[in-house]
Amino acid sequence: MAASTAAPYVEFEDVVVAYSDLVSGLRGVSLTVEKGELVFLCGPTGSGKSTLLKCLTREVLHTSGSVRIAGRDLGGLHRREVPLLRRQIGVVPQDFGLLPSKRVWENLGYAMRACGRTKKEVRHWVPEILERVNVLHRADAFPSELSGGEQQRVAIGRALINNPPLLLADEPTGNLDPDHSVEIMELLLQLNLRGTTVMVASHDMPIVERFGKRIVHLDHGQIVADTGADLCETNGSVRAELAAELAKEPQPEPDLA
Amino acid sequence: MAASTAAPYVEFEDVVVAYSDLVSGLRGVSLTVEKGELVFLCGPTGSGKSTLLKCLTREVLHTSGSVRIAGRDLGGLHRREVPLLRRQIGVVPQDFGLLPSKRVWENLGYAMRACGRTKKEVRHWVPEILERVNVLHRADAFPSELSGGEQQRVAIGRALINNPPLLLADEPTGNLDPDHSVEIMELLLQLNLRGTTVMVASHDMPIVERFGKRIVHLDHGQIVADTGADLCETNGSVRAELAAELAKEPQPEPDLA
Amino acid sequence: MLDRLEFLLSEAFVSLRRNTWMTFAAITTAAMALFLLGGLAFTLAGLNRLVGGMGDRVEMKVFIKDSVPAERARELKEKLLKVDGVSTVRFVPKEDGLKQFLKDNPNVDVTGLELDNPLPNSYVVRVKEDKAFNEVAWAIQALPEVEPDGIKFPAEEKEFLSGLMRAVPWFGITTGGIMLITSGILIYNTIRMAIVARRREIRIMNLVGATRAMVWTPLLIEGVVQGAVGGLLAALVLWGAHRIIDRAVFSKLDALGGFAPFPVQSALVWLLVAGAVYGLVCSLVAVRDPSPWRKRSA
Amino acid sequence: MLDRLEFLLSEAFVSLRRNTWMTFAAITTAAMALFLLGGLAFTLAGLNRLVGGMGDRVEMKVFIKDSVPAERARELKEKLLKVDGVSTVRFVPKEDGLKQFLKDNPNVDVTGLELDNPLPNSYVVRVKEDKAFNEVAWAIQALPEVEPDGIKFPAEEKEFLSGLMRAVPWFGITTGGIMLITSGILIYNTIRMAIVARRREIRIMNLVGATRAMVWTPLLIEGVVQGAVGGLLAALVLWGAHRIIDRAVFSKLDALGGFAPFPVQSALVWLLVAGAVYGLVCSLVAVRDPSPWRKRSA
Ligand SMILES: Nc1ncnc2c1ncn2[C@@H]1O[C@H](COP(=O)(O)OP(=O)(O)OP(=O)(O)O)[C@@H](O)[C@H]1O
Ligand SMILES: Nc1ncnc2c1ncn2[C@@H]1O[C@H](COP(=O)(O)OP(=O)(O)OP(=O)(O)O)[C@@H](O)[C@H]1O
Ligand SMILES: [Mg+2]
Ligand SMILES: [Mg+2]
Repeated sequence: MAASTAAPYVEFEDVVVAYSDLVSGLRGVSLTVEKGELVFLCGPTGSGKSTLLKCLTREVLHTSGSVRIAGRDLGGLHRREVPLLRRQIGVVPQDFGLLPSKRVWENLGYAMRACGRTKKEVRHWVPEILERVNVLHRADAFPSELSGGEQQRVAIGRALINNPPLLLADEPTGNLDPDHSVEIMELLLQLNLRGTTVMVASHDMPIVERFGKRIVHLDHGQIVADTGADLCETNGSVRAELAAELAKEPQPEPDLA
Repeated sequence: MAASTAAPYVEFEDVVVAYSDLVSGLRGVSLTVEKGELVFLCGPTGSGKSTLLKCLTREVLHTSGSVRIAGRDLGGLHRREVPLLRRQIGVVPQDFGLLPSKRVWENLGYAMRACGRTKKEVRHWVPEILERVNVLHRADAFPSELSGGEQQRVAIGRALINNPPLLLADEPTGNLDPDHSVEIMELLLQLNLRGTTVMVASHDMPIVERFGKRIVHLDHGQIVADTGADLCETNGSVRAELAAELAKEPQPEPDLA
Repeated sequence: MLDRLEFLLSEAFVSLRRNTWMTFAAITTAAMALFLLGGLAFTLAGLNRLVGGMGDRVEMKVFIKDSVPAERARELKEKLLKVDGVSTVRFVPKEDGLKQFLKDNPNVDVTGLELDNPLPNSYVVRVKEDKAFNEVAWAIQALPEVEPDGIKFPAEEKEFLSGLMRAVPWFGITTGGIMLITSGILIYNTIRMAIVARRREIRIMNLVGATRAMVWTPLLIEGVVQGAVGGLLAALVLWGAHRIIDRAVFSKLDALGGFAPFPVQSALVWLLVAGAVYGLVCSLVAVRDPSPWRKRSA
Repeated sequence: MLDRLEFLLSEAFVSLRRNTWMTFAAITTAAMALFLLGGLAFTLAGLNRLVGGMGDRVEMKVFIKDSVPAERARELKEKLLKVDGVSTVRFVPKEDGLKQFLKDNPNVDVTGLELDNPLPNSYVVRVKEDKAFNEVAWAIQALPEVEPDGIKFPAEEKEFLSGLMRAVPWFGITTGGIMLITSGILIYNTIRMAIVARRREIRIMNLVGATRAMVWTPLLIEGVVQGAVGGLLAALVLWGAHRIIDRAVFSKLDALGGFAPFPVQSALVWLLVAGAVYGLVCSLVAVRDPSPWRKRSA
């Protein structure tokens, strides 16, 4: 797989998230993800997948343990540093998190401007990304005017727009039909092959299994299984295809396995 | 299948929904659903599944054509009659539509009280239904404190609570893991076997096909295929199981096929 | 029925408790509007009282011809009282007039004055209404016993005061109009706030089959409760303001005859009722305008 | 840098345009608060002017001993002017005093008075400040030329007026305090409205990596624009109110010396600036209190 250097890129050490005395999101999770890896998080509802991803964006502050990205401990992060952290991460929230008062293209544009890009860059990249996630024809609509799947694709587009080194997608295909789901998953895989570290929470086992990547199973806030990718490299065809495709494009390809 | 009487229960006649000059949700859909049927709506995102279901609840008013439930034309419905219509329909919206300022049990309780049930009935039925959809342990939480799947199950529970003759579920398993998905789908099937007419919009083809029911395929606001149930009665096991189960319970069973 | 009422009430109170901020904003807004209106009403009432008292104070001096004997001058009282618009009449014999003059001017050399009193007999006449002043003066002037040109009008300062008092109703009307508009805008803003805050919730409530009455009755109850509490608050603030002003201003100013005492009970009752009505009207308008949440669908 | 500024500005203006109602509510609220404050300031200034004019009018009569010859009495002027707090001094020879007396009392029998004038020479002394009245009176009384007990204080009506004017600052302070509290509550409500309206949006903006400055600068700009427009509106309403009151009240009341003319330009400028500052403060407080949207996470 996409090889790591020394320290793991994402590291959870015995992380506990207690929402209240009775309800806990995570109860002691230890997990390491190497740079360039693609990890699926699976598990029944309420098992803590979203909580785990929210720990990485500091939407949720862990109660105990430590969460590290590229060696940086998120527990000690000052409030001012949080935006800088988040610019390094593309997020597809489970509830999409689109700005209701902004049009589709403005939602993407805002995310770009928030990360310091210029207007010119916005004009160039936004239509391209919208095209890629197949919602360019609805660019002028407000989120409330979109179908569920369209909203989801806009959220995915927004996560892609800054080419972040780490991409977190929470249930990115929950509202998509199988064809679009595969399309989106392949998009994620493609990004992964270019060097982005990707973590995907998903219920869509058929698709997840088809990609033959590492799968972390959660249940009741604990990791119950961690199937390595290499164990089930059954369906290599997708990767082969993509690799061929990528070879054609004149883009820089970071350390591919 | 669950036999019909004379007229079809739900009837779409050349229904067009135009959101604006450019965007249309449905472009000429004709569809009939008999009393006691279970119909799956499939199709890529943005194909009009949600729009079709919203026509039945009068969330969306069709631009032309006619929509009828039990012979009653919804186009001519007075605003005051809409609540009465909706009490006859259980709805699981794609975005869950839970009241953010009410706890889980209050969300269900409100729906019951809205339909004229007493406090005693609420006390009796709400825990039972929450148990059935597996979120009783979170009864005191606010929706924002639930995981995606838990919210979805609460929404399903709310739709079930009044034992409506017509149940509309929009992507009821989008945020659920396969096990819970099957569980929920079986719940819907069980209701259907007791006589409820059920329409489910879903992307989850593996599950949909497993039930061997009628599937209506939509694309770009039009019906492109309508696979009858009887053609593919492959997996009858589920129904057989359920029928056996129901036979044990001392509940009234409306016209079962 | 009772069960239903309990449901609607509990809906209202749960919502009041959970939407802490909205409740706070609505109550303070209602209190402010009612405070403005209540304060205005009280001030107007007080000024009217003042004007009443003042108008009576505006008096004229009527000098009697020196040729009229004191006896007959005294009898003139009846005649004067019969003149339309006259309130009270006081006879001032020339001796009393001189005493008053000497008291007013203590440094006047009194030699000879006591023997040869230069002052005439006179009357102090008060009119019922300030406005009738001129007519009364004309009528009295026409009496044969009255010295020609023998009416002394009030001093400049008195004229100023009576002018001020004549202006009070106008001032009240304009100030009141502005305050009414102000509180109207406050009401409108409260309503729009409520609509925006609840748009989504009402959509969902409608979706599960709640009738208009079911969604709105708790809103109306909420509005009434908020308005009533606001009214109570307004009454208390008004009371406080009354005490402050009383201490700061009126205690230093005896001429105004003291501040009207604050009618605690009736203020509480009236402002409470006004608040409840205000709240009801607010929620009714909020509830009647369906556009904000109907635009989205259909 | 310019690109960045343009972004922040366009964010602000797009949001102003889209949140029509919020913009409306904020502007009217700001306008109301500023109208109250502006009106207060203007009224206080006007009253001060009035008090200034009045205070000067409060005068005392100083009677000179009859034994002091007219010549020396005239020279007393210098001495009187040297007394602390004295504003103007006017000599009234006994002859003029009698003339005035006869004019005031046209019905007095003048026989003998002209020959044997009972009135003393006197001075009319005005004080600079109403408050210094008593001290001035004491100082003057101490002069040897002045008749013992020879100071005549203003008449009852004048006393009332001077009392009223002495009360005006108090009245202004209490009324002003109430208005300040009122507009404070309005400001607070506006802020909380803005927070509630934007809670969700700010959470999402933060999620995509927007810094605090990036989220808040447009909010601050919005606040400033709303406040400034509100201030403009307040100035216009104030102008209108001035005209109405001028026509309705002051035209009927010459004694007040006419209403102060409305300073259109400075009112516009000041209220605009005040509005902008108000808006800035509103948005700053809204922006500084993170609790409403931070409670949800962590
Ligand atoms: N803000 C919150 N406050 C309190 N409890 C919460 C909160 N968010 C999540 N929880 C609880 O924490 C547990 C884990 O939630 P989480 O969202 O991580 O689950 P999940 O694995 O993402 O589930 P799903 O697949 O349904 O989205 C759930 O029981 C949920 O009810
Ligand atoms: N309120 C609205 N205003 C304008 N356009 C709308 C609105 N709602 C839906 N649409 C458009 O109508 C089309 C059909 O939407 P619909 O929600 O019915 O799709 P769907 O089949 O439910 O898709 P999904 O599976 O993604 O939920 C889409 O192109 C959508 O953008
Ligand atoms: Mg989740
Ligand atoms: Mg849909």
